[in-house]
Amino acid sequence: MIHFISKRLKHSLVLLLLASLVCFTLVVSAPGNVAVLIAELRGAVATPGYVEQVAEEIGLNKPLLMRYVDWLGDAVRGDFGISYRTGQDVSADLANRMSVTGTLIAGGAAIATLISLALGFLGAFWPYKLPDRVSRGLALLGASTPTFFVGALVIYGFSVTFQLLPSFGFDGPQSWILPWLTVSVLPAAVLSRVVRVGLEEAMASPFVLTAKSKGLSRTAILFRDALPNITPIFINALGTQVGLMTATAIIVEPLFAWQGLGDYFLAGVRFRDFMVVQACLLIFLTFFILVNLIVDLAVLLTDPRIRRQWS
Amino acid sequence: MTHAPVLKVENLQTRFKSVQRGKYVHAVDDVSIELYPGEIVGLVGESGCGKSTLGRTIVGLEKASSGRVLLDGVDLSALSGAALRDSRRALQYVFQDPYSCLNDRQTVGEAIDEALIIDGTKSPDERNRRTRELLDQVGLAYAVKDRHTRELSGGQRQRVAIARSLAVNPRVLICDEPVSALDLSIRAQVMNLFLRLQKDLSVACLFIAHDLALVRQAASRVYVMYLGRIVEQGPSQELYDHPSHPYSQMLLASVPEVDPRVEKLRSGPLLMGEVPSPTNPPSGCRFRTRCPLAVDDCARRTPPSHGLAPDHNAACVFAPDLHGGKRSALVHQPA
Amino acid sequence: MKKLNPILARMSKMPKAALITIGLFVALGTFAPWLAPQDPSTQNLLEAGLGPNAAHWLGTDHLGRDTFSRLIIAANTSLVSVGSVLGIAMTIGIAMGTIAGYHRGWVDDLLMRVVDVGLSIPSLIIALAVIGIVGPGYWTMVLALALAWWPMSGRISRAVAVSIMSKPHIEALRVLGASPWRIYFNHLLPGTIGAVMVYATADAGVAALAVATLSFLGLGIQPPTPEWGQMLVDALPYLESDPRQVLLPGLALTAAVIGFNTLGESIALNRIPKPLTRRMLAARRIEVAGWAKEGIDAQ
Amino acid sequence: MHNEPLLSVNNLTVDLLTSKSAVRPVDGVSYSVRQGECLAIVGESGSGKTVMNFAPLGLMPTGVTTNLSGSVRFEGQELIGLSEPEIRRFRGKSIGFIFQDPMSALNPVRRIGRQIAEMAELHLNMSPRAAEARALDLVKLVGISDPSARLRQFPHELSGGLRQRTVIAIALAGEPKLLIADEPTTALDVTVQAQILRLLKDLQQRLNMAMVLITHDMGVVAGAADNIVVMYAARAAERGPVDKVLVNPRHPYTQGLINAIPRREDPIGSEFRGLPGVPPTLGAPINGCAFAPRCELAVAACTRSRPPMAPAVDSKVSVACPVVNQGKAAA
Repeated sequence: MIHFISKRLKHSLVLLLLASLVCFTLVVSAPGNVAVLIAELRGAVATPGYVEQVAEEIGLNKPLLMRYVDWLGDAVRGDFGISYRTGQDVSADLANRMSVTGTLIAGGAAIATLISLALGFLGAFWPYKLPDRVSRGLALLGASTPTFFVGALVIYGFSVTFQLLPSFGFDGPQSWILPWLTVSVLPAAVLSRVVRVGLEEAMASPFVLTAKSKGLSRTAILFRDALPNITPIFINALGTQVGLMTATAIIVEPLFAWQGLGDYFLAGVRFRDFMVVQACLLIFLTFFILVNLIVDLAVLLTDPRIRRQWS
Repeated sequence: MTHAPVLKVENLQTRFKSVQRGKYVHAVDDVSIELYPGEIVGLVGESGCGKSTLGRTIVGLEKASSGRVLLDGVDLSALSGAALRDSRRALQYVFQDPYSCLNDRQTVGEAIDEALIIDGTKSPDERNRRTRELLDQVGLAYAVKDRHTRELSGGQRQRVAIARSLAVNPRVLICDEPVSALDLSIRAQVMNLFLRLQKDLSVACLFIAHDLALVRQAASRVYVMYLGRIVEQGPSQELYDHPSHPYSQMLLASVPEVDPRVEKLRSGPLLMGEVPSPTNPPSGCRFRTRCPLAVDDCARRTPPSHGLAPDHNAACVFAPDLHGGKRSALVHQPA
Repeated sequence: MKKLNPILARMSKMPKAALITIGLFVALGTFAPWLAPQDPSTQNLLEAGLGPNAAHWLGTDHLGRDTFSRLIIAANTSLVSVGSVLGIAMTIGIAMGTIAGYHRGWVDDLLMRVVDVGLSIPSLIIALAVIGIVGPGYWTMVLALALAWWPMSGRISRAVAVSIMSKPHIEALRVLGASPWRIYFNHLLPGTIGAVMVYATADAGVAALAVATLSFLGLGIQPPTPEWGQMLVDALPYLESDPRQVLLPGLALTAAVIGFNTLGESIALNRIPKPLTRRMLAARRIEVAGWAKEGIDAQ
Repeated sequence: MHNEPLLSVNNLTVDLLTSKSAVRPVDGVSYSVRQGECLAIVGESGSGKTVMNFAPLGLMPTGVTTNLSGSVRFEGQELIGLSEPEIRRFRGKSIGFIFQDPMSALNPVRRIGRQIAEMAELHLNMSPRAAEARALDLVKLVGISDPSARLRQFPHELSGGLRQRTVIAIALAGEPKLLIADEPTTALDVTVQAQILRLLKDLQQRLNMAMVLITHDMGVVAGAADNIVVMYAARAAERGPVDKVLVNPRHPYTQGLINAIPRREDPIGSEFRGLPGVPPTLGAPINGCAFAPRCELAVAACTRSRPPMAPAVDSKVSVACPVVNQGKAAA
């Protein structure tokens, strides 16, 4: 067990290093001279002399390896440099925005988990009957509707037509509800399929015949035998969906005028603000690696078969 | 036997990476066997004893970690690439499951044709003639060639698989439980096919099976394998009449009798426990953990192989006593 | 043609509704230039924001362009970009997957490590990162999405390839001394392509969503080319006054994606035996009733 | 009451309806088992032997609809026509089951102890603590070494033989009167097979249970069973006491099957004896005798009508073969 954790931690560290390398290379390999870009953004006339000065200032003239080490060192200390566009400290922006995106993902994940478990069990309880059809229909609809359309619909429904909830801003739980709802639709739909198909598959396994031969009722078999079998699968899928929600945040945050990481990243991409893109990407990648680590540990706790491999 | 063996396996060893990290499964450990032209040789043992892995390693489906396989005196481990494929073609394998060893999408004719093409038969007329001949050899009508393999019964499929193996003119067939997936009432038909092929084509067969009675009737010699090693070998009649390794004795004694009058009299001690994990095999004699005769010395060193009768060897310190009947694994020993 | 049979056989099992939707989407997308009644980019500010009428069946947008024509042309845009993305991604994925599945060992380990990392990062983020560095554009979008997409088909191809390679019929070929060439091109590749195509078709819905999302963010298909996501974002400022212009492209996109997702769902559920439908049960009972009579007669 | 069999099956016919096909794997079969008695049901794959025992008790895989006719009485109570909750009361409590493949019969993510103890909680109304104690007793009863440690383990940590012992412990936990064992030794090695068979026989006698032993292996029948039913293509071919049927088989199929087993007297390298042809695949019921196409004794009448099961010379043995039965009339 300890062996596994230490090995898994090492694995994560290697991945982190790899991720940082990718982020760094992406920006270095970008076409066009960054120094020219910055010089133009600062409004000054980009004379060759001034460009040279900028290049010197941001360390463009140093060898690549040095630049990487410098950048990584700064990043570890929480210094992500200065935005090319606004000239502001990237790190200061990140700190505020992380909590916004965190709120979005945490709320969305919780809602998605609840809805998906409810829908999935409904379907598995009455397979191919009415509740199952309804749950499958909802899941299909949820997985097929583009998130930006869901956002538009909830704004039109809850804010424009009935004026129940605010359609933008990040102040208080009331303003959180619509973004949460929007961000949770896709993962809820996907996860409910995971629960439904997983339970159905578990219920078709040979050991369910043994459970039936014991005289257990279908309900008892569903909860005692099938449920523990899908727990690791569900945790895995939930991890993937939580990771995916960072992407959804990119769509949802601008829609509801939330100043989160997704919004920041999108702006960075739009204006080719490399420092911002790089910083956000590194944070996203770190987040995925972290989520994967937690998922692996949780699966280890719930699946004795995997536990054995590491004993 | 004066003539040279067609297949000679020397000190073969096969190891796999274990599911448990950093450990190895010692599936086949220092095994040497010989096959002479036109003989059927049995290889018996419990499942998990490595007999299938041995067969698969011989034909190259698993990689040997050490040891040599010599076919007609040619060392296959020294060859590689196309030369290896061409030489090893004389060594064919018959699979246990007749359902998955043929490609579902091919017809019988296409399956056999492909083997002939691989073997280098260029002319289509010649391939047609050979297909007819091969189907006839395994007792199938020529018309079967246009059927899809999935439409055939298990017995028919196994015949097709055998015909395909024969297409490349093998000298040796390694048969891995070739009838255990077939219905009881048709096993004899396929077994008789093997007997006929051995007589007509003088192909040598290594017959891997857990059904001891089947092996006794088909094979002239038998190897008994336990946990990756050959523990006893000898001519069938001699070995079945005078099993001289405690494992062979107990294995033979555990086969139930069909006749209730005989079965009710049978009451030796059973071979207790199960084959230990090949990831951590016992030291010294690997059978000692289940052996009623085991003494301290068995844990210390691998028992030497004792010659007991012409061509009959057993790797047990008590083999001469067991062979002579002075001792038996089948009576309770005083502790 | 013979190689298509297993694909067709699998497709015959999927729900009719999905087939019809996908068929409609593909037909509409292919023949869009001939089907659209009007030029999708002709602006007429005098007719802006109209409701449905005889000239404009589904009304006009805020620039007075015919919504119906724009919706149809958007199907073409979507089909072409999704097709390109999946085509490129699948070619890379199948090549990588089959090579990994054929070779195993360190080649496999390395490729699958790359695929795992690729899969754990949402495709939208990969695509945005590429667009952020290279700058927006049609081909940037297609290539960026293909880059984000290939690990998916790579993993499926690899799984299929490994299962094919471990089948005794491939082992039998190896024992027969078939060249690696023959095993790879005659047995492994056709089997893998067949299986992966079905998954890829089911995945087309998600790819369509990705194209629309990038266009919605203004980083995919650029105006004036009509695209559903971009039409929706165009109309979003007028949500209160003219919600129809937001709803229509959203519904069109959702409908197309539902078609593909239904296919995906039927693939996932096909592995599990289903209870008989009432109609099927009745048919079987009639069949069995015939036997019972035979039995009585015989006795 | 003493003469009433524990389980009596009369003219049982089972149709299985799936989305792909309709088949009749059991066609008019009758047999009975008394308390403390062991009946072996022998047949090749596809002869309907498993369906015959599992379908009336509602133990069929999902996606299959069963049509039952005839009668299955357990302790005088008719099982056919009962609803699922009513049949469920028999499972585990009155009738225990053992399955062919112990690898897949146990839930991989639940501890052995829980899987046994939940039976005691369900059927003997025990508290979880008492049920754990009972599980420990059962694990000892089936001869598992180091029992208290085993209870905390998961199925994949045990060998095949230990898993089958666990399945047996589960089957015994509800104190059943009848044990139905479906090929309990097929997935196991010959040495482990001998251990499990001896254990089953011993438990059956000690606990005075009735047992139905479903198998394709004539070898396991002789030592364990009192009576035998030989199945061929959904029908019973021969039925009677083991020491009569195995020693002196009457039906040509039984004869062929027993004759096909290699004997120690057979010279090495000699032809194997067997039956010609192949067994029919399951489907619609066959007119006349299903074995006729492979039978040396077949006459025209065999294919005309279905041969009834009739007592042979020795009235304890019944055979469904008109030729054999006519021979009796002539004798």
